[in-house]
Amino acid sequence: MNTILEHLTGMNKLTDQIIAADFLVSAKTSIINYSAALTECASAEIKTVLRKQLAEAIDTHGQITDYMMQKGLYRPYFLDEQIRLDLANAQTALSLPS
Amino acid sequence: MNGDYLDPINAVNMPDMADSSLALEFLLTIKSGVRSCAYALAEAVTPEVRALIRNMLEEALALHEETAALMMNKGWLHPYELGEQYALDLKSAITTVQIAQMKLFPDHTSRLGLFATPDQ
Amino acid sequence: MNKTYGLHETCEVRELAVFKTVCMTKSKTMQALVSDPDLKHILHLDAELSNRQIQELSGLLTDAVR
Amino acid sequence: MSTPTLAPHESMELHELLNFKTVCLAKSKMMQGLVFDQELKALMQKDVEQTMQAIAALRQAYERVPFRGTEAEIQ
Repeated sequence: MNTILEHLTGMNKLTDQIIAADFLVSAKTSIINYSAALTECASAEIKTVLRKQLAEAIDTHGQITDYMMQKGLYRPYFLDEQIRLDLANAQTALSLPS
Repeated sequence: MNGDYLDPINAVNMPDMADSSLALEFLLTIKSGVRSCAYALAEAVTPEVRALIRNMLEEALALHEETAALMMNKGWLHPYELGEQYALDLKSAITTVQIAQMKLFPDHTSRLGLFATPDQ
Repeated sequence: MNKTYGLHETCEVRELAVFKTVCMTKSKTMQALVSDPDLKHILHLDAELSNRQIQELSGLLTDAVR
Repeated sequence: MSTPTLAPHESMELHELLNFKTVCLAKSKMMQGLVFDQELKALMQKDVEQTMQAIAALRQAYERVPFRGTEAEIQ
Protein backbone atom coordinates (compact mmCIF):
# COMPACT_ATOMS: atom_id res chain seq x y z
CA MET A 1 0.00 0.00 0.00
CA ASN A 2 1.08 3.56 -0.62
CA THR A 3 3.06 4.67 2.45
CA ILE A 4 1.66 8.20 2.52
CA LEU A 5 -1.83 6.84 2.26
CA GLU A 6 -1.08 4.35 5.03
CA HIS A 7 0.05 7.07 7.42
CA LEU A 8 -2.81 9.28 6.40
CA THR A 9 -5.36 6.60 7.21
CA GLY A 10 -3.54 5.11 10.19
CA MET A 11 -3.53 1.79 8.39
CA ASN A 12 0.22 1.23 8.57
CA LYS A 13 0.14 -0.63 11.87
CA LEU A 14 -3.09 -2.33 11.08
CA THR A 15 -2.51 -3.83 7.64
CA ASP A 16 -0.24 -6.74 8.62
CA GLN A 17 -2.44 -7.52 11.55
CA ILE A 18 -5.66 -7.35 9.57
CA ILE A 19 -4.22 -9.47 6.79
CA ALA A 20 -2.95 -12.06 9.28
CA ALA A 21 -6.33 -12.09 11.07
CA ASP A 22 -8.12 -12.49 7.75
CA PHE A 23 -5.82 -15.36 6.88
CA LEU A 24 -6.49 -17.03 10.24
CA VAL A 25 -10.25 -16.75 9.73
CA SER A 26 -9.89 -18.23 6.23
CA ALA A 27 -7.76 -21.08 7.59
CA LYS A 28 -10.40 -21.91 10.22
CA THR A 29 -13.20 -21.77 7.64
CA SER A 30 -11.12 -23.93 5.31
CA ILE A 31 -10.91 -26.78 7.83
CA ILE A 32 -14.66 -26.63 8.47
CA ASN A 33 -15.51 -26.46 4.74
CA TYR A 34 -13.30 -29.37 3.77
CA SER A 35 -14.58 -31.56 6.61
CA ALA A 36 -18.20 -30.82 5.74
CA ALA A 37 -17.56 -31.50 2.05
CA LEU A 38 -15.86 -34.80 2.84
CA THR A 39 -18.95 -36.11 4.62
CA GLU A 40 -20.94 -35.57 1.41
CA CYS A 41 -18.56 -37.43 -0.86
CA ALA A 42 -18.81 -41.01 -2.04
CA SER A 43 -16.32 -41.19 -4.92
CA ALA A 44 -12.89 -42.46 -3.91
CA GLU A 45 -11.14 -40.10 -6.31
CA ILE A 46 -12.75 -36.96 -4.89
CA LYS A 47 -12.20 -38.21 -1.34
CA THR A 48 -8.46 -38.69 -1.89
CA VAL A 49 -8.07 -35.15 -3.20
CA LEU A 50 -10.16 -33.61 -0.42
CA ARG A 51 -8.46 -35.65 2.34
CA LYS A 52 -5.08 -34.42 1.16
CA GLN A 53 -6.25 -30.82 0.87
CA LEU A 54 -7.84 -31.04 4.34
CA ALA A 55 -4.49 -32.16 5.80
CA GLU A 56 -2.84 -29.22 4.04
CA ALA A 57 -5.47 -26.83 5.37
CA ILE A 58 -4.84 -28.10 8.91
CA ASP A 59 -1.10 -27.56 8.47
CA THR A 60 -1.64 -24.04 7.11
CA HIS A 61 -3.89 -23.28 10.08
CA GLY A 62 -1.14 -24.47 12.44
CA GLN A 63 1.39 -22.30 10.63
CA ILE A 64 -0.63 -19.09 10.83
CA THR A 65 -1.70 -19.63 14.48
CA ASP A 66 1.93 -20.25 15.49
CA TYR A 67 3.03 -17.16 13.59
CA MET A 68 0.36 -14.92 15.11
CA MET A 69 0.96 -16.22 18.62
CA GLN A 70 4.68 -15.64 18.22
CA LYS A 71 4.08 -12.06 17.08
CA GLY A 72 1.60 -11.43 19.89
CA LEU A 73 -1.27 -10.87 17.44
CA TYR A 74 -3.21 -13.85 18.74
CA ARG A 75 -3.35 -14.63 22.46
CA PRO A 76 -5.70 -17.58 22.85
CA TYR A 77 -4.34 -18.45 26.28
CA PHE A 78 -5.19 -15.04 27.70
CA LEU A 79 -8.77 -14.30 26.80
CA ASP A 80 -8.98 -10.88 28.48
CA GLU A 81 -5.83 -9.67 26.73
CA GLN A 82 -7.17 -11.02 23.43
CA ILE A 83 -10.45 -9.20 23.92
CA ARG A 84 -8.67 -5.94 24.76
CA LEU A 85 -6.56 -6.37 21.60
CA ASP A 86 -9.67 -7.05 19.50
CA LEU A 87 -11.46 -4.02 20.96
CA ALA A 88 -8.50 -1.77 20.19
CA ASN A 89 -8.41 -3.07 16.62
CA ALA A 90 -12.14 -2.56 16.25
CA GLN A 91 -11.73 1.04 17.42
CA THR A 92 -8.95 1.63 14.90
CA ALA A 93 -11.09 0.14 12.14
CA LEU A 94 -14.04 2.31 13.20
CA SER A 95 -11.91 5.44 13.11
CA LEU A 96 -10.84 4.83 9.52
CA PRO A 97 -12.25 7.46 7.19
CA SER A 98 -14.76 5.86 4.90
CA MET B 1 -49.88 -50.75 7.51
CA ASN B 2 -52.75 -50.94 9.97
CA GLY B 3 -53.03 -49.40 13.39
CA ASP B 4 -52.49 -52.63 15.31
CA TYR B 5 -48.87 -52.82 16.26
CA LEU B 6 -49.22 -56.47 17.26
CA ASP B 7 -50.46 -57.52 13.80
CA PRO B 8 -47.74 -59.79 12.35
CA ILE B 9 -48.34 -58.34 8.87
CA ASN B 10 -46.43 -55.29 10.04
CA ALA B 11 -43.33 -57.43 10.67
CA VAL B 12 -42.82 -57.99 6.94
CA ASN B 13 -39.49 -56.35 5.98
CA MET B 14 -39.34 -54.85 9.46
CA PRO B 15 -35.71 -55.81 10.20
CA ASP B 16 -34.49 -54.17 7.01
CA MET B 17 -36.51 -51.01 7.58
CA ALA B 18 -35.34 -50.75 11.18
CA ASP B 19 -31.73 -51.33 10.17
CA SER B 20 -31.83 -48.76 7.39
CA SER B 21 -33.15 -46.05 9.67
CA LEU B 22 -30.73 -46.95 12.45
CA ALA B 23 -27.88 -46.88 9.93
CA LEU B 24 -29.06 -43.49 8.69
CA GLU B 25 -29.12 -42.24 12.27
CA PHE B 26 -25.59 -43.57 12.73
CA LEU B 27 -24.41 -41.86 9.53
CA LEU B 28 -25.94 -38.52 10.51
CA THR B 29 -24.34 -38.75 13.96
CA ILE B 30 -20.93 -39.43 12.40
CA LYS B 31 -21.40 -36.46 10.04
CA SER B 32 -22.19 -34.17 12.93
CA GLY B 33 -19.16 -35.62 14.75
CA VAL B 34 -16.94 -34.70 11.81
CA ARG B 35 -18.32 -31.15 11.90
CA SER B 36 -17.82 -30.84 15.67
CA CYS B 37 -14.24 -32.04 15.32
CA ALA B 38 -13.61 -29.56 12.52
CA TYR B 39 -14.92 -26.64 14.61
CA ALA B 40 -12.86 -27.78 17.59
CA LEU B 41 -9.76 -28.19 15.44
CA ALA B 42 -10.17 -24.65 14.12
CA GLU B 43 -9.91 -23.37 17.69
CA ALA B 44 -7.17 -25.74 18.87
CA VAL B 45 -3.84 -24.10 19.68
CA THR B 46 -2.12 -26.46 22.10
CA PRO B 47 -0.11 -29.04 20.09
CA GLU B 48 -1.40 -32.04 22.07
CA VAL B 49 -5.02 -30.91 21.72
CA ARG B 50 -4.48 -30.32 18.00
CA ALA B 51 -3.06 -33.84 17.58
CA LEU B 52 -5.86 -35.38 19.65
CA ILE B 53 -8.67 -33.71 17.70
CA ARG B 54 -6.98 -34.29 14.35
CA ASN B 55 -6.83 -37.96 15.21
CA MET B 56 -10.50 -38.00 16.20
CA LEU B 57 -11.39 -36.25 12.93
CA GLU B 58 -9.47 -38.87 10.91
CA GLU B 59 -11.23 -41.69 12.77
CA ALA B 60 -14.63 -40.12 12.24
CA LEU B 61 -13.96 -39.72 8.50
CA ALA B 62 -12.85 -43.36 8.25
CA LEU B 63 -15.96 -44.52 10.09
CA HIS B 64 -18.12 -42.34 7.83
CA GLU B 65 -16.56 -43.94 4.76
CA GLU B 66 -17.16 -47.45 6.09
CA THR B 67 -20.75 -46.76 7.11
CA ALA B 68 -21.59 -45.09 3.80
CA ALA B 69 -20.08 -48.05 1.92
CA LEU B 70 -22.11 -50.51 4.01
CA MET B 71 -25.31 -48.55 3.41
CA MET B 72 -24.65 -48.40 -0.33
CA ASN B 73 -24.03 -52.16 -0.39
CA LYS B 74 -27.28 -52.86 1.42
CA GLY B 75 -29.22 -50.51 -0.84
CA TRP B 76 -30.03 -48.05 1.95
CA LEU B 77 -28.15 -45.17 0.36
CA HIS B 78 -28.04 -44.24 -3.34
CA PRO B 79 -25.82 -41.18 -3.76
CA TYR B 80 -25.51 -41.74 -7.50
CA GLU B 81 -29.17 -42.51 -8.26
CA LEU B 82 -31.02 -39.54 -6.89
CA GLY B 83 -34.38 -40.84 -8.11
CA GLU B 84 -34.02 -44.00 -6.03
CA GLN B 85 -32.70 -42.04 -3.08
CA TYR B 86 -35.66 -39.66 -3.09
CA ALA B 87 -38.15 -42.50 -3.44
CA LEU B 88 -36.50 -44.27 -0.49
CA ASP B 89 -36.54 -41.07 1.59
CA LEU B 90 -40.26 -40.63 0.97
CA LYS B 91 -41.04 -44.26 1.73
CA SER B 92 -39.27 -44.24 5.06
CA ALA B 93 -40.72 -40.86 6.00
CA ILE B 94 -44.26 -42.12 5.30
CA THR B 95 -43.68 -45.36 7.23
CA THR B 96 -42.28 -43.45 10.18
CA VAL B 97 -45.24 -41.09 10.18
CA GLN B 98 -47.55 -44.12 10.22
CA ILE B 99 -45.66 -45.58 13.19
CA ALA B 100 -45.79 -42.24 14.94
CA GLN B 101 -49.58 -42.21 14.58
CA MET B 102 -49.94 -45.55 16.43
CA LYS B 103 -50.59 -45.72 20.09
CA LEU B 104 -47.54 -47.60 21.32
CA PHE B 105 -47.32 -46.72 24.97
CA PRO B 106 -49.68 -46.58 27.95
CA ASP B 107 -50.97 -43.14 28.88
CA HIS B 108 -49.07 -43.15 32.12
CA THR B 109 -45.36 -43.82 31.58
CA SER B 110 -43.94 -42.69 34.88
CA ARG B 111 -42.49 -45.80 36.43
CA LEU B 112 -41.52 -44.00 39.60
CA GLY B 113 -42.22 -46.15 42.60
CA LEU B 114 -41.51 -49.37 40.67
CA PHE B 115 -37.78 -49.13 41.31
CA ALA B 116 -36.13 -50.79 44.25
CA THR B 117 -34.96 -48.01 46.54
CA PRO B 118 -32.71 -49.51 49.20
CA ASP B 119 -31.66 -47.54 52.26
CA GLN B 120 -34.81 -45.49 52.50
CA MET C 1 -23.56 -33.75 -16.70
CA ASN C 2 -22.30 -37.31 -16.86
CA LYS C 3 -22.46 -39.97 -14.18
CA THR C 4 -18.82 -39.82 -13.03
CA TYR C 5 -19.69 -38.19 -9.73
CA GLY C 6 -22.82 -37.69 -7.66
CA LEU C 7 -24.62 -34.35 -7.77
CA HIS C 8 -24.06 -33.75 -4.03
CA GLU C 9 -20.31 -34.17 -4.24
CA THR C 10 -20.06 -32.09 -7.40
CA CYS C 11 -21.86 -29.25 -5.58
CA GLU C 12 -19.51 -29.54 -2.61
CA VAL C 13 -16.41 -29.53 -4.81
CA ARG C 14 -17.70 -26.48 -6.66
CA GLU C 15 -18.31 -24.72 -3.35
CA LEU C 16 -14.74 -25.50 -2.26
CA ALA C 17 -13.34 -24.31 -5.58
CA VAL C 18 -15.12 -20.96 -5.20
CA PHE C 19 -13.88 -20.61 -1.62
CA LYS C 20 -10.32 -21.54 -2.57
CA THR C 21 -10.34 -19.10 -5.48
CA VAL C 22 -11.33 -16.25 -3.18
CA CYS C 23 -8.66 -17.30 -0.66
CA MET C 24 -5.94 -17.50 -3.28
CA THR C 25 -6.85 -14.14 -4.78
CA LYS C 26 -6.67 -12.63 -1.31
CA SER C 27 -3.32 -14.28 -0.50
CA LYS C 28 -1.88 -13.04 -3.79
CA THR C 29 -3.04 -9.43 -3.42
CA MET C 30 -2.27 -9.26 0.29
CA GLN C 31 1.33 -10.31 -0.36
CA ALA C 32 1.96 -6.91 -1.87
CA LEU C 33 0.48 -5.12 1.15
CA VAL C 34 2.24 -6.80 4.07
CA SER C 35 5.53 -5.53 5.41
CA ASP C 36 6.52 -8.40 7.73
CA PRO C 37 8.75 -10.85 5.79
CA ASP C 38 7.56 -13.91 7.77
CA LEU C 39 3.92 -13.17 7.04
CA LYS C 40 4.80 -12.48 3.41
CA HIS C 41 6.45 -15.91 3.27
CA ILE C 42 3.41 -17.67 4.74
CA LEU C 43 1.14 -15.91 2.25
CA HIS C 44 3.47 -16.83 -0.60
CA LEU C 45 3.46 -20.50 0.42
CA ASP C 46 -0.33 -20.44 0.68
CA ALA C 47 -0.70 -18.87 -2.77
CA GLU C 48 1.44 -21.64 -4.26
CA LEU C 49 -0.41 -24.35 -2.34
CA SER C 50 -3.80 -22.92 -3.31
CA ASN C 51 -2.66 -22.74 -6.91
CA ARG C 52 -2.06 -26.50 -6.93
CA GLN C 53 -5.22 -27.24 -4.95
CA ILE C 54 -7.39 -25.23 -7.35
CA GLN C 55 -5.90 -27.13 -10.27
CA GLU C 56 -6.82 -30.41 -8.57
CA LEU C 57 -10.35 -29.21 -7.85
CA SER C 58 -10.71 -27.92 -11.43
CA GLY C 59 -9.59 -31.33 -12.66
CA LEU C 60 -12.41 -32.97 -10.68
CA LEU C 61 -14.94 -30.40 -11.91
CA THR C 62 -13.88 -30.87 -15.54
CA ASP C 63 -14.52 -34.61 -15.12
CA ALA C 64 -17.90 -33.82 -13.63
CA VAL C 65 -19.13 -31.72 -16.56
CA ARG C 66 -17.55 -33.77 -19.31
CA MET D 1 5.37 -28.21 28.19
CA SER D 2 5.53 -24.43 27.83
CA THR D 3 1.91 -23.72 28.80
CA PRO D 4 0.46 -25.86 31.59
CA THR D 5 -3.15 -24.90 30.93
CA LEU D 6 -5.19 -24.86 27.75
CA ALA D 7 -6.70 -21.80 26.07
CA PRO D 8 -10.30 -20.90 27.02
CA HIS D 9 -11.82 -21.32 23.56
CA GLU D 10 -10.24 -24.70 22.91
CA SER D 11 -11.35 -25.78 26.38
CA MET D 12 -14.92 -24.87 25.45
CA GLU D 13 -14.62 -26.95 22.28
CA LEU D 14 -13.27 -29.86 24.33
CA HIS D 15 -16.34 -29.59 26.54
CA GLU D 16 -18.59 -29.72 23.45
CA LEU D 17 -16.71 -32.73 22.11
CA LEU D 18 -16.76 -34.62 25.41
CA ASN D 19 -20.51 -34.16 25.77
CA PHE D 20 -21.06 -35.15 22.15
CA LYS D 21 -18.88 -38.25 22.54
CA THR D 22 -20.64 -39.23 25.76
CA VAL D 23 -24.06 -39.06 24.09
CA CYS D 24 -22.69 -40.94 21.06
CA LEU D 25 -21.29 -43.67 23.27
CA ALA D 26 -24.60 -44.19 25.03
CA LYS D 27 -26.45 -44.17 21.70
CA SER D 28 -24.11 -46.56 19.87
CA LYS D 29 -24.13 -48.93 22.82
CA MET D 30 -27.94 -48.96 23.00
CA MET D 31 -28.52 -49.13 19.24
CA GLN D 32 -26.46 -52.31 19.04
CA GLY D 33 -29.25 -54.07 20.87
CA LEU D 34 -31.77 -52.92 18.24
CA VAL D 35 -30.07 -53.67 14.93
CA PHE D 36 -30.53 -56.91 13.05
CA ASP D 37 -27.69 -56.51 10.56
CA GLN D 38 -24.50 -57.92 12.05
CA GLU D 39 -22.16 -55.80 9.93
CA LEU D 40 -23.88 -52.64 11.13
CA LYS D 41 -23.65 -53.93 14.70
CA ALA D 42 -19.90 -54.52 14.23
CA LEU D 43 -19.46 -50.95 12.99
CA MET D 44 -21.33 -49.66 16.01
CA GLN D 45 -19.16 -51.76 18.32
CA LYS D 46 -16.10 -50.29 16.63
CA ASP D 47 -17.55 -46.83 17.24
CA VAL D 48 -18.11 -47.71 20.91
CA GLU D 49 -14.48 -48.76 21.31
CA GLN D 50 -13.10 -45.73 19.48
CA THR D 51 -15.39 -43.41 21.41
CA MET D 52 -14.25 -44.88 24.73
CA GLN D 53 -10.65 -44.21 23.71
CA ALA D 54 -11.57 -40.69 22.60
CA ILE D 55 -13.28 -40.05 25.94
CA ALA D 56 -10.20 -41.30 27.80
CA ALA D 57 -8.02 -38.91 25.78
CA LEU D 58 -10.46 -36.03 26.30
CA ARG D 59 -10.52 -36.71 30.04
CA GLN D 60 -6.76 -36.48 30.02
CA ALA D 61 -6.96 -33.14 28.19
CA TYR D 62 -9.54 -32.00 30.75
CA GLU D 63 -6.78 -32.21 33.37
CA ARG D 64 -5.37 -29.06 31.81
CA VAL D 65 -8.43 -26.86 31.28
CA PRO D 66 -8.13 -23.53 33.11
CA PHE D 67 -11.44 -23.84 34.99
CA ARG D 68 -11.40 -27.19 36.72
CA GLY D 69 -13.97 -28.10 39.32
CA THR D 70 -12.84 -29.07 42.77
CA GLU D 71 -11.78 -32.66 43.35
CA ALA D 72 -15.01 -33.29 45.26
CA GLU D 73 -17.14 -32.18 42.30
CA ILE D 74 -15.30 -34.48 39.89
CA GLN D 75 -15.57 -37.55 42.14
